[in-house]
Amino acid sequence: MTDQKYARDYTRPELMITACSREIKNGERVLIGVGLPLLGAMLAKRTHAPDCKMAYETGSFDSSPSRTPFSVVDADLVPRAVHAGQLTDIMALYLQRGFIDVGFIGGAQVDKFGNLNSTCLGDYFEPNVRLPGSGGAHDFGVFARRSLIVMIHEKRRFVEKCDYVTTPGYLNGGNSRYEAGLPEGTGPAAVISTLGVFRFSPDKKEMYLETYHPGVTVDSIKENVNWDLKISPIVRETEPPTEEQIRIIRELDPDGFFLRRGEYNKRIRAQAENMGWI
Amino acid sequence: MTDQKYARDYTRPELMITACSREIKNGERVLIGVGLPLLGAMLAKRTHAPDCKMAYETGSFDSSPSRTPFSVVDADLVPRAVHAGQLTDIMALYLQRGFIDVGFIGGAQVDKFGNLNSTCLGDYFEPNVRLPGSGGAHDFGVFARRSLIVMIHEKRRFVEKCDYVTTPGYLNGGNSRYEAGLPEGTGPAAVISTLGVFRFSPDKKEMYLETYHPGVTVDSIKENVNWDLKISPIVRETEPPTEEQIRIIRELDPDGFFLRRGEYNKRIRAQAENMGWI
Amino acid sequence: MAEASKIMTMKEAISQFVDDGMTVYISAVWANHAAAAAHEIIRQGKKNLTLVESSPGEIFDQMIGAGCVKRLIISWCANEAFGTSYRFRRAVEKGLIEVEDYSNFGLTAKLMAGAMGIPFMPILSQQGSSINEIKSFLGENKLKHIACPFTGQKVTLISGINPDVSIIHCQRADLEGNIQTWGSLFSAKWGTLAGKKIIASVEEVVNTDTIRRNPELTLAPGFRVAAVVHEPWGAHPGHLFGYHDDDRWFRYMYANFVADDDAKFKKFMDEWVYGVEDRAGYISNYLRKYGYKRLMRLRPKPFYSDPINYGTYPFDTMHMDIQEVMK
Amino acid sequence: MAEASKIMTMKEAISQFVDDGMTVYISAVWANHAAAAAHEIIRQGKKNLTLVESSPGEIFDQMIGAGCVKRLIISWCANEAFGTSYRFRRAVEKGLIEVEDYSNFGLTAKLMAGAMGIPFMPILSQQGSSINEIKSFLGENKLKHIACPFTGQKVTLISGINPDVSIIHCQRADLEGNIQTWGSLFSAKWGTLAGKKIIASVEEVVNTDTIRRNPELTLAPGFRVAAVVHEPWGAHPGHLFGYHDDDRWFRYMYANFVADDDAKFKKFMDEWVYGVEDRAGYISNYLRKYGYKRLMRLRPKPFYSDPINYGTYPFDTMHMDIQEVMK
Repeated sequence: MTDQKYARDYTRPELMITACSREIKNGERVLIGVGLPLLGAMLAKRTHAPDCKMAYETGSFDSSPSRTPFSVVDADLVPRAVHAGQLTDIMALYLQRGFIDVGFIGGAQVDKFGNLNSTCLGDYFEPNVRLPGSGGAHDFGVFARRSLIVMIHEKRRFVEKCDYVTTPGYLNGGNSRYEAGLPEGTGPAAVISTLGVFRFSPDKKEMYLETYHPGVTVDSIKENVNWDLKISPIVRETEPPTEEQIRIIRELDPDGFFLRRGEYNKRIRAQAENMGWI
Repeated sequence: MTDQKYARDYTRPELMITACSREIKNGERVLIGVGLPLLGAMLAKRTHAPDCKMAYETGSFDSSPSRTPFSVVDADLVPRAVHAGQLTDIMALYLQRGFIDVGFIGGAQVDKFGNLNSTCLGDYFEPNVRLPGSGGAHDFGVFARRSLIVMIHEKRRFVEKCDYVTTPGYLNGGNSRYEAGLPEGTGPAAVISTLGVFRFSPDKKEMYLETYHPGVTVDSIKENVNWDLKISPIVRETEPPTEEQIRIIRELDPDGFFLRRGEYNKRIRAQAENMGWI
Repeated sequence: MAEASKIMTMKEAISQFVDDGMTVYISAVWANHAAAAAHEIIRQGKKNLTLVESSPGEIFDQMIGAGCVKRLIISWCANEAFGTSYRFRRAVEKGLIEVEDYSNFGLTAKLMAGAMGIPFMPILSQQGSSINEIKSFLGENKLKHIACPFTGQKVTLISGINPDVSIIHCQRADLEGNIQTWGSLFSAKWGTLAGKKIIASVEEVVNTDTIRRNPELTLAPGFRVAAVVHEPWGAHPGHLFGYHDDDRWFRYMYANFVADDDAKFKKFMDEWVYGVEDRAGYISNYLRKYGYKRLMRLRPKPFYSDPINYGTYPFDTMHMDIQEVMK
Repeated sequence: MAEASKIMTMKEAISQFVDDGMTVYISAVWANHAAAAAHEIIRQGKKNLTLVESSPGEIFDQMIGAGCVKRLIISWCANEAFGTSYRFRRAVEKGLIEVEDYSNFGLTAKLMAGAMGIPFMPILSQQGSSINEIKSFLGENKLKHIACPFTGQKVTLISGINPDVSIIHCQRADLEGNIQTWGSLFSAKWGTLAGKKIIASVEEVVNTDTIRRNPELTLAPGFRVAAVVHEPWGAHPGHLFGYHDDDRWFRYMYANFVADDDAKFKKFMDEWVYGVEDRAGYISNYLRKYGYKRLMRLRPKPFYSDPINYGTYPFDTMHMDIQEVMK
């Protein structure tokens, strides 16, 4: 990077994006879902990982959109792509074959072995809350060499046991993921939450705290996890974004569609009401 | 057809082509292999079946070549085709789904239940003669609503039992084809040989003689079949080609590549020797 | 060419080919988004449909809200980056509709099996999850596991599906019903071809010569297609490659200010679905309300592929040689 | 773009990626016909290869005749309409090579399973035939039957295959190894993608912008491709869509006047394979012997596809609205 000076003024989501970005190595193939990880990957591509290639389950690979895609089905992800195919091309020919290095996933609940729930809260047949469902998350989590879990950190979301396992992490820990038939050399590599960055112990595959975000204490994180969270002996503060990273992130999201949604929402509502459309 | 007058001067292969052509109804979808059936289908399209559509296992569908294709992989079968895909498109999306009406196949041996051998003469592991193999023939014979078998008629080719069943016909006759799991409503509809046209009895599914070609006797056909061939009670002469059909066939094969191979071969050899290339 | 034209109105196509209680694939991801068809299904008050699609959004939400839907076979339902599919969410929470959940790969493999004419597709995901363990209305027919008879590894068999009818919006078709589409297809190829019947709405009706100049773009040949509906803007507010962008602003408003409020949802449906005759009426309303400039702003800047040379051979290179020899 | 170029000579590609005893897919149907690669394999005297392809012809015949081959996994082998593959036929009759026979669909399904990363592909053919009952060197790993756990019907499971290397000739590639092809592909897509490694010879090396203007034509992205060989006329005497016709006359001569005669076959191989350095040498010999006009006669008349508009969006249509509101 041309500018290693750390930024002083940044938001928590911006910090998370830089954390996502740093998980991507140059030249890796990255499967992207909706939201922050998309910005993280675009940031990586513009900084330390210019040769990373993004795959989208819609069927487009290594596209170079002329705007920030609002999602994986953005209409600008096909022109200038290296390949425009269909979901089964990406999921079978790339992902199931083991050619995807990194997959980003999220959910409403995560447990200590990195199992994720994005389907329902409460009983599946009588849910308190019905969530969207797997989409591609399950498949990313099964086949990607490293899956990266992005979470809003609330105590109710870091659970002892998920109400529904949409995307398998390390199941019951240890070797249980592979005993269940999931591919060797795959699994969650990190959890990037609004409070810190977590990894999984090599043996028990249990989530532990690696870094806490600036301004967050280890204790406040322990309090927001529904199990006795292990802490890395070398726990430290999450590396802050550089000024360059922040500049790029803000170029990528000029209107705050991703990062200042509340403010953004007010604007659209104002417009809609002005015009008498709602 | 504009001209129903029967031709007086025609060859046996030309007669067979008209017989192939007459098996195709207007609007049907026809899977074509190499050789005479290709001319038969092209003839049908130019006469009574203008809306029949030809599929090729190479992946092209309803093409309109500007020359007579010398085979199913002819380079002129893609320009102006309605669909250019791959083998699995034709074999799975069209054929396995049951959307192909007619499939033409051939072989070195056929038995009385329409089972075909195009793989080997003698034992598979120590063959007296190794033949090319199935190609698409097996699949056509399994899935096409009506498979049409085109044979050079020699006694050694009309056998009691095939040395190797490349393409299943009615297996052991009766219902055995369907009991073996092959799709209902499929199977051989006719055998068009150099001596006559044969069909299969509705119940026992045994081949019987329907028509003998002009100049051929029923007895000579019986003598050239290795089982006690049943004869249709209304056995009659094969309908000869019309003058129009013959005119079109000769337009389709101006040089005799398909229909006057011996003569054709002499020409090429002459050329090659002139030039000292062989 | 001599064949009967497949062209009809959406009203005719839906009333002829979609009946209450049917299983219907509707392309409802944001490219090839069959919105015009979904709205006509709502207007005709179809009931007890089982809808199939990998990752649908608004139009499934609206069909659910309008009471057309009994069951869903999906892997995801949301208005995407814009927000929650509230009608879907509430209907499931209230037990008004049943859901069978797969992953995107699992669901698309299910459609692929149907399209290919095989009773199942083997894949290596769905394992180690509740998707695998919890089965809804498909019961034991959802999926099964076997030990691979060759490798011994655990393989998931996803049961195939052939919807009674599959519906898609694409770029163009001819009168024979040869339909062509381009862009990234998500699950739409397998979903469309899995159908026992296919309804396609298109931006443009072209002649067969146009189809035949790009044979690589053909999604389904005419014999597979029951109806072609000429329905420009049929994907709005989704996008269609080469024709228009997502109407993000429209979708954002729906997701954030309409979908979660019963009264506002009713008002929206009255205005945009029940209140119009057809897609032309829908677009007329859009123009009246938001103006032509806003609609035109959805048009893309051109990005054209290069023409590719297939080559053609008016005569046989070998036969030419022979002619020479014979001279 | 910053990545290392994949371009190398055929000599380098074959010696680096093809070893004795390997299982190799070579595109040997007459489009995408990888003749230049096959001849280099012969020149380098590779041995004990297991070759895989659905319906190969001359080049398999020649590799067999040259003693490179131990086993074949095929559904057909002949010089097509031109005549018998005599080297193949004699070698099998003499017991010099082993064959595992499938149908074209079965063989292609085998490659498709490999390409997709699943251990088998279910199909409904191969049944009721000797293909199903007689198993050669693959033994019980050739195929298996199960009763469908959903429908009860009899299903054939074709074991998947991942060749050590897959080799194809196509129209174009860029330095990164993104390869593109068009026309009808027969088994070449699945055969190529099934490979653990991929070698592609191409008519033209283009820049990545050209690839990116036709993303629908990409057969394999660069990360799947180990080597790109710039080898014009690499498919001769087969054809390549848009570039040249089959050299029917050449193929006819080989099939009818050469292949069946040991002395003539040896003479042919000495002249066209062993006697030349590489494909450029082969074409030089062709020009010397038959002349430029004959070669050029194989070029097609142009038949170009229409360019299609993918559309591009330099800015977000919603954000524009906001800018206006904020003014």
